[in-house]
Amino acid sequence: MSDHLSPEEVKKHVTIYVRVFMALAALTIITVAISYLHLPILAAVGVALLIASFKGSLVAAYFMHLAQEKKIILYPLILVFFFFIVLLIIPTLSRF
Amino acid sequence: MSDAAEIRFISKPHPITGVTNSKLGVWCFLASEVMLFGGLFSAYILLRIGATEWPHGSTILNVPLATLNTMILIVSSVTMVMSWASLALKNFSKYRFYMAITILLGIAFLVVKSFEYAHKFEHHHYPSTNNFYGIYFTLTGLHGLHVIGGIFLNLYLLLPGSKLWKTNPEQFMGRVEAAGLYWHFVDLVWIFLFPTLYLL
Amino acid sequence: MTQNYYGWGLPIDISTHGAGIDKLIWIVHIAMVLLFVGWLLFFVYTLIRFRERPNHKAEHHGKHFKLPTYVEILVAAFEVFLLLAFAMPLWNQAKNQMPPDDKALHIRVIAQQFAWNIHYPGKDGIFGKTSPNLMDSSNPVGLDSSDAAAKDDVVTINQLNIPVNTPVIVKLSSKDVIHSFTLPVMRVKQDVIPGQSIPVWFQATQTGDFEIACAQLCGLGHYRMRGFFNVQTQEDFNKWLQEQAPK
Amino acid sequence: MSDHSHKELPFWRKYIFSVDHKVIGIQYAVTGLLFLFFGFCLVMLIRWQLAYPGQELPFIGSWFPETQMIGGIMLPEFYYQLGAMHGTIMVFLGVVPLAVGGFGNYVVPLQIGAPDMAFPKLNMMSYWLYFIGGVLMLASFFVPGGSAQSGWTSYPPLSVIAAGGQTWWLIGMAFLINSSLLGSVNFIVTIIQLRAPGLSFNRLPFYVWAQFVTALLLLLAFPPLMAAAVLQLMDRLAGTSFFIPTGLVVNDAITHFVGGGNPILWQHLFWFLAHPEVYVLILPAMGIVAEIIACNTRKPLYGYKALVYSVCFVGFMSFVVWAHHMFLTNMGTTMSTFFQITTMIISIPSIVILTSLILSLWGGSIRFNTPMLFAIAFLPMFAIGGLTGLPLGLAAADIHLHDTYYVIGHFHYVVAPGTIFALFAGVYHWFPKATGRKMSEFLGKLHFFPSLVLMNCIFTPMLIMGLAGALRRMYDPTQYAHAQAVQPLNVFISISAFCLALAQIPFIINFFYSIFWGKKVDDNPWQATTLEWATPTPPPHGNFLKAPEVYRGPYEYSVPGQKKDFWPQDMKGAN
Repeated sequence: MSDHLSPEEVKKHVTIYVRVFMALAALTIITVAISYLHLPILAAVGVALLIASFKGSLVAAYFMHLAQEKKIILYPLILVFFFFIVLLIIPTLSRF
Repeated sequence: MSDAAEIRFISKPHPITGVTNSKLGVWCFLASEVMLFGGLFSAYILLRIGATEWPHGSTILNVPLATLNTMILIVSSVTMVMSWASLALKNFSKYRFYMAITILLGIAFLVVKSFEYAHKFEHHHYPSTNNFYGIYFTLTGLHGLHVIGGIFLNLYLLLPGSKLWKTNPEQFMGRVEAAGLYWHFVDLVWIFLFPTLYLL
Repeated sequence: MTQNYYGWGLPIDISTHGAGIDKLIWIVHIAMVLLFVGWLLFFVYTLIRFRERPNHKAEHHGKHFKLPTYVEILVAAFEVFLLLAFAMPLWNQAKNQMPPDDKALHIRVIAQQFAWNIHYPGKDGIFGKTSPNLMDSSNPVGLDSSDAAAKDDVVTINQLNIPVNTPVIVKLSSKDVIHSFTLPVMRVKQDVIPGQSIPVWFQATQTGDFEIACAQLCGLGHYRMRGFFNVQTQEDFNKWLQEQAPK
Repeated sequence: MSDHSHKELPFWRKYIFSVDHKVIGIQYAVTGLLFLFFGFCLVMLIRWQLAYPGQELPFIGSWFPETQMIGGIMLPEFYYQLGAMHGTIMVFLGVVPLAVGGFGNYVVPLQIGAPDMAFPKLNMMSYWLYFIGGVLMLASFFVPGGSAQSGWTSYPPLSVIAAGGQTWWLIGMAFLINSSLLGSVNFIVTIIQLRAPGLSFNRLPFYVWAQFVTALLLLLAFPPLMAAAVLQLMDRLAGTSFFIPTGLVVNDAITHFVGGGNPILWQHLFWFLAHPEVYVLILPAMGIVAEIIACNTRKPLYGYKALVYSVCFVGFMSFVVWAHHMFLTNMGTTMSTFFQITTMIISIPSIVILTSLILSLWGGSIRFNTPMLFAIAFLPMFAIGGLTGLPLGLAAADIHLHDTYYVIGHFHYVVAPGTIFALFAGVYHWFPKATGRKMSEFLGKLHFFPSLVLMNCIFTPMLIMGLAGALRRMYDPTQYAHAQAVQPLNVFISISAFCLALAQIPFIINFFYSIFWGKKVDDNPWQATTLEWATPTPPPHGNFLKAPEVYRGPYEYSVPGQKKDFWPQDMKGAN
């Protein structure tokens, strides 16, 4: 990512950063607002995690430049994502 | 000495992989961090579905304060990435400005957090009070440690470490980017911690 | 006397379900030994035939072997066979095919550092209420004496008696740490986890005096957490239970 | 970046806080060997107690304080401390640092033609974090209540209510985890980025592949244990109840914990690490063995590609088999079926690796020098270790065998005559590179043959004891009637273990003698092809005089039409 950006490209990036920031701020307010609606627990969890995942992807894709990142970085992350899911499945294991 | 003893790809990316050593290293480190917080989130889920009663975060935690903290971290992420962009534009003084703001925001986050903690302790709510407080203090505490680590890292890059800009700007930019990746990751963790602990 | 039960092989099996487990262990071991011996012969032959010596040169382009692929497929098939024919049905039998509640003798076992508290429901067949708050050395399972169902309950320490040829369901729980309830002759082993109540079932086919062992490190006294496990005739068992009943 | 003025470096920068991967590698290896020796001493105390329970320890019994032995008779407290620390020290402080930290650090950069690791300072930090972790573990023997005594697995609630040493154990583990994190990041980046020109992934020596997969395992499997360690520390120090269920009654008194936690959570997080950890122990060993076999048969490895695919597949699968350690924790049929299937699947690539290694012998011209003897002995020993895993991986057979000596015999076959033999092979093989001198062949054989026999005298009887139902972690193994029948085996095992200790004396003598007076050798004494032999001996700071370039695969031995029977990777044109 860091290799040889022209000033124009950097400026383009900066506009993206500002937009992403606005999106993140808006989403934060939305998720807090929704929490005051006291949705049923499953819906609340779903909505909150959906918004959080979306915010997280924005940060990862634009601030962390994953959207334009090299394959060598993306491949291990896919692996990690898989193992992360395996970890999150643990709590349900004892039920089967 | 011959170039045989030179470690390559410190400042210039590898022609095939397209990344520098530090960038790949930081991503590996972050992968490991994902698994660390994954383990803790897993613990959270297990404790919660196993619990007979689980308090709703918003009833006992201070949501407005945490929302403020979320905003602080998001802004600090923006300033962090701006400091990197300033370097890309070869504007060193702007870099220092944004980096300083990032550090101040990090400290602000910790100050707000400490108010929250103090408030809990005043009401005799400790990690041992129940598992909600236990996991709350553990997760936010560990996250707080990461913030402290990030602040020290950024302080180094703001003050003594910035000398490198004069001798090897490319490598310095790589370092700032690496620190940025870490800082954004800390922000990212908070983005998930905030709804899980405070809103659900 | 114990010499009859235990030797250098598997301990004697007196359970109705244990034969399958033993058969599985034997089949696996015979296959393992066959595979290993065959492998070892080939190994030693190779070492001797291809040792370094004058006028012997290594071949760069080695022979391509087909046999290993077949052996690997065979091993995989054998593993599938073991899973389908033994491991899965046996596990299913242990977990899901509990004897019907009304036919079985129900016993609670409450483990603690370092003893097995055995709780029989008594004549009424109903366990009295228990509570952790009531547990002390004279009332190891925390039996609530105000509960009518508790009046005839029998509690013993380290003494598990069961009638022969009767299915038994044991509900395992622990007061403190993780233990593991082990009846070697019964091919029963189950971790006892605090905060959970875990059922196991078994049925004895012969009488005799055996032992309960703890298989999970549970503290400094782990090695002496030994209980007695007596399988009796139905009459002897009834008599014994009568003697133990609170007067 | 690299420090060109190394000549003027003071002693402490050159040998103690060095950033040179070779010095760090040797530091790791020596520390690891010392810990292996110490861990072996611990187990000999255990073996005395198991063979002669309640009898006075001869000669040295009176040296121990009253908290450990009274009149030379071991206390249960001390026995369980020894047990827990033997496991911890052998796995986390002995084998892994030697295999990954020692050989990995020393050999990997050389084999890929790199001047150093990608992050030399992190490398130094990794060693010193490991060192602090080790010191904490050792120091814990002297805290009130003694060291950790809840087994190397530290299952709660026992470990939460245990004496003070457990806290030291957890903090020590935190240091070790961070050390291996830094190490693994370093390995991954080094292997991906710093390979010499021409050294593509399919020309990589198998050992580097094994280290690469190992580093990935360390990177991703350790953090969940870190999470678990943090939670257990909170339970111990802050009074939380993450692993403590409601209504815990210890010694007839209700505990101060509010409860609501789950002790099984620890087991999941622990084994999520500890199963991949098994492969962390075994993969570098396989790599070492592969290198030595290729070199000493004077022919290429059989099925290099199959080996590489298998090692990657094993690494991946090792993340989804962990719960086969937990069949008896009230697991239902679905989960047990899933984990039995994954366990059976993971056995297949292991068989492929073993088969490829033995078929590599076919058609060779086998030199039976000491490293080769240890390397080929690894094969049958690992085969036994692997085969005995089969009944343990079948849940129904595990009912009888779980937590018996069968388990002990099984995993020791994998790591003791397996991995540790491979590590010895590595020491004998790479010793000339590090010192410029060969170790004595005579003493080496005097070390090898008794060790091979005695290792089997120790671990085969354990399998028999396990079948008879003898349980592990027994301070007094004669308590149970079913274990009394096999007690004579315990005596036999213990005597074999003491003899095994004697059999290591030739190695110790050989090691120190050869450093100073061993036969001097040139840069490539084994006539091997890989890049580590293309450097001066011992390699200087920066390793290569001229940046190497690679023209061919790693094992070009006995190529038809070549003058010599080895064709080094960096040799331009024919030889």
